[in-house]
Amino acid sequence: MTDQSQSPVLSVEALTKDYPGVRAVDDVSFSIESSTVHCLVGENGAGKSTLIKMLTGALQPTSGRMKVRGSAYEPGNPHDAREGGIATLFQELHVVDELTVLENLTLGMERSRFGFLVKSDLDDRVVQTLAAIEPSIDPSARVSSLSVAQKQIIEIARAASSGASVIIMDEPTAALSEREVARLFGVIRRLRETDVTVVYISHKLDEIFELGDAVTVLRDGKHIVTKPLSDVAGRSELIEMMIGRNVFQDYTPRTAVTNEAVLIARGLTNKLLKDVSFEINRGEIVGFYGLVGAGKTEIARALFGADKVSGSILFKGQKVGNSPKEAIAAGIALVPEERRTQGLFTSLTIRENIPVMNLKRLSNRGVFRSSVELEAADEYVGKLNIATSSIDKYAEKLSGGNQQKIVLAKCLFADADLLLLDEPTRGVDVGAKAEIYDIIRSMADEGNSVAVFSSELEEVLGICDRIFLLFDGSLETEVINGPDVDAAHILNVVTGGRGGAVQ
Amino acid sequence: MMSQSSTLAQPPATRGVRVAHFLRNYYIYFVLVAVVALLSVANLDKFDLFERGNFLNEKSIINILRVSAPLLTLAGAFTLLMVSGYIDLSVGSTMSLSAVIYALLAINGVPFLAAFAITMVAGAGLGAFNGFLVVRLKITPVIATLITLSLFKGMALLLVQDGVSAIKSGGGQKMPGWFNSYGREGTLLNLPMAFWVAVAVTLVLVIAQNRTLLGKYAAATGGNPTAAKLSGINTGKIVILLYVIVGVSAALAGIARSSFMSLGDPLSGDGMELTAILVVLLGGTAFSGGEGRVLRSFVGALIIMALTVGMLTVVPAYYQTLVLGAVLLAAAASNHLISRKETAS
Amino acid sequence: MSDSTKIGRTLLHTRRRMSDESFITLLVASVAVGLFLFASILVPNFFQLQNMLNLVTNNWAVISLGVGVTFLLVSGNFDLSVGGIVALSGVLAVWFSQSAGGGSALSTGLGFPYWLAVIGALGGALAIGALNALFVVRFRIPSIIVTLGTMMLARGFAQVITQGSQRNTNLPDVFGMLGNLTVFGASVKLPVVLMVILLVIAVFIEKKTVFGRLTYWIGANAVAARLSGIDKDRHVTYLYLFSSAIAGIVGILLASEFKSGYSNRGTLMEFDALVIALLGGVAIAGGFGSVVGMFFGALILAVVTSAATGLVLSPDWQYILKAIAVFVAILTQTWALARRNR
Amino acid sequence: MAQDGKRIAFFVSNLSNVFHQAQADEAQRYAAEKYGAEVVVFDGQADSAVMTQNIDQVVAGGFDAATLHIWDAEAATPGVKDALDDGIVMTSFFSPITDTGIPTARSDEAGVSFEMGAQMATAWKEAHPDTPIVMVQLGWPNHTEVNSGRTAPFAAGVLSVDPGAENLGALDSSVGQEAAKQIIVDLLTQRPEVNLIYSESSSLTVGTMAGLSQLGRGKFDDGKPLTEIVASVDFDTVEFEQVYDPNSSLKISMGLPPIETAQGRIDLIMDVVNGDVAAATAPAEEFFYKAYTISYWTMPQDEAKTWLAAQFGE
Ligand SMILES: Nc1ncnc2c1ncn2[C@@H]1O[C@H](COP(=O)(O)OP(=O)(O)OP(=O)(O)O)[C@@H](O)[C@H]1O
Ligand SMILES: Nc1ncnc2c1ncn2[C@@H]1O[C@H](COP(=O)(O)OP(=O)(O)OP(=O)(O)O)[C@@H](O)[C@H]1O
Ligand SMILES: [Mg+2]
Ligand SMILES: [Mg+2]
Repeated sequence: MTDQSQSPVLSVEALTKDYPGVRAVDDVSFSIESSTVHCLVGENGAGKSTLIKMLTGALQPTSGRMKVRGSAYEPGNPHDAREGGIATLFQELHVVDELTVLENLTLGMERSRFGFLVKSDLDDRVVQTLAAIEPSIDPSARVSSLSVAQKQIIEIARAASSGASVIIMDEPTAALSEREVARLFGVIRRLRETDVTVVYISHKLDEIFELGDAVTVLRDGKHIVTKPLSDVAGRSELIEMMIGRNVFQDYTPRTAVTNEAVLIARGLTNKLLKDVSFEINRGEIVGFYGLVGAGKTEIARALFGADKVSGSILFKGQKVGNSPKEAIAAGIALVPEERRTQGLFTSLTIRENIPVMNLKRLSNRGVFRSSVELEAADEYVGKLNIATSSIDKYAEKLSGGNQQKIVLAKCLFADADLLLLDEPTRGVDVGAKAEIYDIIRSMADEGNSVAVFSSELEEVLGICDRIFLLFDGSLETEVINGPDVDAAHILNVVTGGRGGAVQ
Repeated sequence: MMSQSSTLAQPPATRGVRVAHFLRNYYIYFVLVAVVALLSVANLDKFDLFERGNFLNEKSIINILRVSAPLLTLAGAFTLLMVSGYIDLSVGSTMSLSAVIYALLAINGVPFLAAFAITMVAGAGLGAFNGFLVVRLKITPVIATLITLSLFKGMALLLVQDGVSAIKSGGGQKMPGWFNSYGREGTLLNLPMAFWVAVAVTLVLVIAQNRTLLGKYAAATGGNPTAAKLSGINTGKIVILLYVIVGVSAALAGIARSSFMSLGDPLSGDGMELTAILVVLLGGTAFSGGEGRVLRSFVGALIIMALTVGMLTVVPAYYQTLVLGAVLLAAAASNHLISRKETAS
Repeated sequence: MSDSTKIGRTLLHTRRRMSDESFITLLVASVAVGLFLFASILVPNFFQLQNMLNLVTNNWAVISLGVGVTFLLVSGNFDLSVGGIVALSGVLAVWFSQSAGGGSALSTGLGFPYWLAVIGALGGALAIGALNALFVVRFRIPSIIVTLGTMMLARGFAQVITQGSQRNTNLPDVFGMLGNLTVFGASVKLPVVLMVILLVIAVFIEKKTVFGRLTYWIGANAVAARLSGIDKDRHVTYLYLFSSAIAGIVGILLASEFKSGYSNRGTLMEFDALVIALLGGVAIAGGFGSVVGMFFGALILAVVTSAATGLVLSPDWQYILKAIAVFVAILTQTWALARRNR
Repeated sequence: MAQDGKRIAFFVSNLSNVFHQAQADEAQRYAAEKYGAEVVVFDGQADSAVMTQNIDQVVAGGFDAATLHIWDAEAATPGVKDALDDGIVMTSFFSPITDTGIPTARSDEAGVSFEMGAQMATAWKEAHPDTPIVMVQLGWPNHTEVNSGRTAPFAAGVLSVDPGAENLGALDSSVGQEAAKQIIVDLLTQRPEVNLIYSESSSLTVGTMAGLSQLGRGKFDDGKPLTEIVASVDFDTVEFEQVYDPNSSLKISMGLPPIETAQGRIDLIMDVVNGDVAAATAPAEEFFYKAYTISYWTMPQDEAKTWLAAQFGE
């Protein structure tokens, strides 16, 4: 360790942030050593994002102090933070669709003379960083033509090549495949070697152990502990610190599964999908697992009628797949992949969000029944344990995990017989994850069916009865979940090793 | 494309997409050619396109370019502002007020360059005021600039004495001789200074859009304001600067108009905001921000002016609105078809 | 507002006392009342019942248009075509009604019976609405471009039919009936009553029906709305037809009131309708706003115009006053909302 | 003596005005019939800039002659000079374009406005000698020509009869008839004492009368004024009914004769073409066309009817 690491590069003292009705960050003090990967963990709504927004000047603290290398640090906006050597990768995507990849990579860091853009080594550096993480992205392509994962990669590359001495990453891997995660970790380790400090936020605890040097745990806005990861005994200790109980669970075979097919898909084909056929039974939880771009979202959207595919989809003997409206009427509901843009009405309240998928129940001959709406909001806020001061709070003002619960509540209110859940726990903390899994199970136990589309192996292995493995748009094989399921085989199939091995 | 096996590789562009892409970039020029061709043949029984009385004769072209000067001056700055996701509905009033100020200065004996400079500064001030309302007071751009539309127009009317329609010769005061030359007298290629200033303004803005931080930051601000802010871009400053540029352009447009008319008319910019929007949209600028090209708006302005002026002698004036509306819708529809083609594949 | 106990069941979770929307509406209403009182001090004879009535009766046309425009704005769409439609439907009503054998082109119509002329004019209005819907919904072209285009198209047709002028001769007597029918004594005419009915229906739709709520959902997030099973395209189509039908009726009534089909009628009315909606707190981005807010927004402008007329102000001061009033109203709103949600 | 194939540019300030509309129609008919000439109508769209640019289009468009109607003489001067240099016959209507010396046809609006003011004041004083006169004008307060031809002389006419009359001034109604109605309703609610109203165009008068009727006013009692007297401009068939209705308060209107004017404007051009009138003189020659005072009090109904038939062809 170098001399520099003697003093903390970044420290906060008695930092507090109040929102109306919520103290999001409550008297938090800790410090971060130089040239380390410092992890920040906590449940949904624990205050992680709020904390880093203050560090980067996007939010102003209500009270408390921040210090960089021992001297006072009061960023008024992200630009100040940049100047102070702190770059940030926020939880939400922040790329400009209308610009090219290269223009995005250099955004805000351009070299210029009298306002004129000049070519510099920066251009080469960002392109190199990008290539190190994902070589297939063309720097001159327009960002609007990229997928979500690719956009995320661009943001990572931008932060990594910003030349900052501290880089904050808020859930950078939420949308990435394992391969990209591995490459990203390589980049982070290289950064650490060049004396860059990385503040890393993630709900994926394995990543924390793999990458982190030290960890800070937040709970309900309060600071619980900061210590080196080598002093943490393991997942269970970390989880306990986060929520005070252990929730890690294994798959237990379920009894409600039947052999009665409710959904039969045959030969689904489009730009991405190649002749995909499968069946989903009543009472069953099936998983669709594959890497980014393998076609999970495409299948979910096709079943829901959100995208057109050729082939046939029969649900309870009825043809579906033409429109979401038709799907919902038939009894199918979807939790979409991106909650903010596809699932939520952020500018409306929790109360107004929940009933949208079941207008029949909500109204009497077109006239609204506000009592139904109130009761539903009240019921689901309680049932899903949504952390809010009031059911009239704007969805925008909730933390990521609680927003996800609202989207789930929408689908539950729809009284669907088949739930399609696309990345249902992306950005959701372990505690809430367990709650969501319980809800999924009880839905299925009541005789409904659930399809989980996920890029987290732990997730599909934890709750699904049967798992379809996807690679590059085709359904390679299926595996029955059980105590002796072969994870290595699964990983082999989804990374292109071809299926076929009999389970 | 570097690694074929990657799941993230982009598909190569097909021929259809490339054609669509080409069309999208250049369609506005085709529209211009089509309009000119149509007006040229629609006019007449004789086939000599360049003879006097036809659309394509020298006088007619000079005339159209001359009266287009104000709109041409304004189109570029307006485009950049829309690219950044903002709008200025007060441009007409800014133009009128500048015209009145300029005429007042001139009639009171202020020499050309001084009057010119003072008016530009005034335009910058008006633009800055808009920027202040939008950025600092956080009033929605549409409302903020509707407020100043009314305010600036009131001020322009206030500067002109009651019972008279404009600042002009009369009552013992006389407009100086140079006043009219700037907007009318032929210089290079027999076109007046005002036209060349419009060309110069456009050139400067084309360069600004393609080669400077301002151009890039305008696109970033319009494309994704949060991302721009979080990248450390002071979007507020960018937006205020763009409003100032629009203000200055509107002042130049006002000068051009008042010189051409030889008077300072407090209503001379009325409706300019609509024409400017029409022109910019015709040029393919996205109303939601992020996209748009200065040069294409310039061409859009030429199309509109060619149509309004050129149509005069072909059909009765009362067909004008109908034709302009149809052109706008047709342009929007074809633009849509092209971009659908472009994204398809 | 509605307390949890009132619905006969106790809620576990608390509610806010008042929504942002009601708050803004209340605020706009207070600004309108405040301005009225202020004007009463400055302008002699301003404070009287007749004058208050005038504020509404004078603006029935714009307020009616504002209803359709507000719904569309809430759904995230503009409608700038209403002014053009007002002109077109009025001109059509006149042209269809004028007797067939007139002395000149402009005094010769199609000689339809009045009821048929009205239906025809309404058809013309709806055709423009359908065109709006077609371009916005099918071709996915931004509504502001589309409705700017159709505004010009509608007005253009009106100008062609009237040769840039107006048609006001050779009309049957019934033509002037609808617009001049008085109810409750002399000063309230049928159009005003229709406006009031329209407002009541609109508020009911907005607050109490699924149709109203759909509008908010679509405006708040169109993608999420589609994925929640809402047929956005159909809904927006209905809204455009609704708005153009209102504009059509306004045009027919105005033509009847003035017994003329004037091609420049309703010039800039689309902007007035937009301004009063925005003044009333409707969010330009969609998903937020109310018809009642729009109504009070209209009153704010009406007070200013009326006071300026009473003082016989010259146009320069009228423009300046209007700017200041809008500025004050908007600033109060942003400021109060920011404080409330701080 | 047909002059085959002449193309004449016929300017009107605003085609949405009925008078100009009728003028334009007649000019086309008359020029074709009498001179075999083609008339192209240039609509100024009530916009000075459009009027000015239209002049240049006359040169570019290869016209042989033009009769202008523009609001700002100064703005027109350079264009007119260019046209004269090109040998195009230029004449003007309404405003003389002083610096160029081209002949001008104009009507004497100021005289009629004055007379209307005087007649109305007299009628009011006769009926209500004790009620002071309060007058107002609706139109274009900042428009130079309207001001000098209508607003100001009208007020002068009233004051010539009753020097003690109060003039509230001119209100901007340029938006149109709905605005005129709105203004009348607001104004007379707050200032019920107004009793002489000059509504400076027939389209505004429609709004004025609608506003009055909404307030329960606008009536005469068998030729006797009750609450006010209204004057208008551009007398037409619609106004005919009201002016001669003894129970309506619209009693007087300026009759601008579209047919006479159109023919006069075309004839003037042909006179220049034929050398009967000089193309340009200093000072410019002016030809006056009569504007008529169509008055309930001074013009018998039959005469008005005949006038209407002659001027509007029905
Ligand atoms: N703009 C806001 N207004 C009001 N409250 C807010 C706002 N943003 C966040 N909060 C509240 O602050 C608390 C902390 O939220 P924050 O986003 O920091 O959580 P987080 O730890 O990042 O959670 P997650 O893992 O779900 O992203 C939550 O209770 C949230 O509801
Ligand atoms: N190679 C690629 N290039 C560009 N876009 C791609 C590529 N592969 C997938 N996409 C886009 O990414 C989006 C997500 O793909 P999708 O259904 O295919 O993958 P997924 O398995 O759900 O993965 P994810 O974890 O990203 O949700 C789709 O809209 C698809 O069009
Ligand atoms: Mg977070
Ligand atoms: Mg997916």
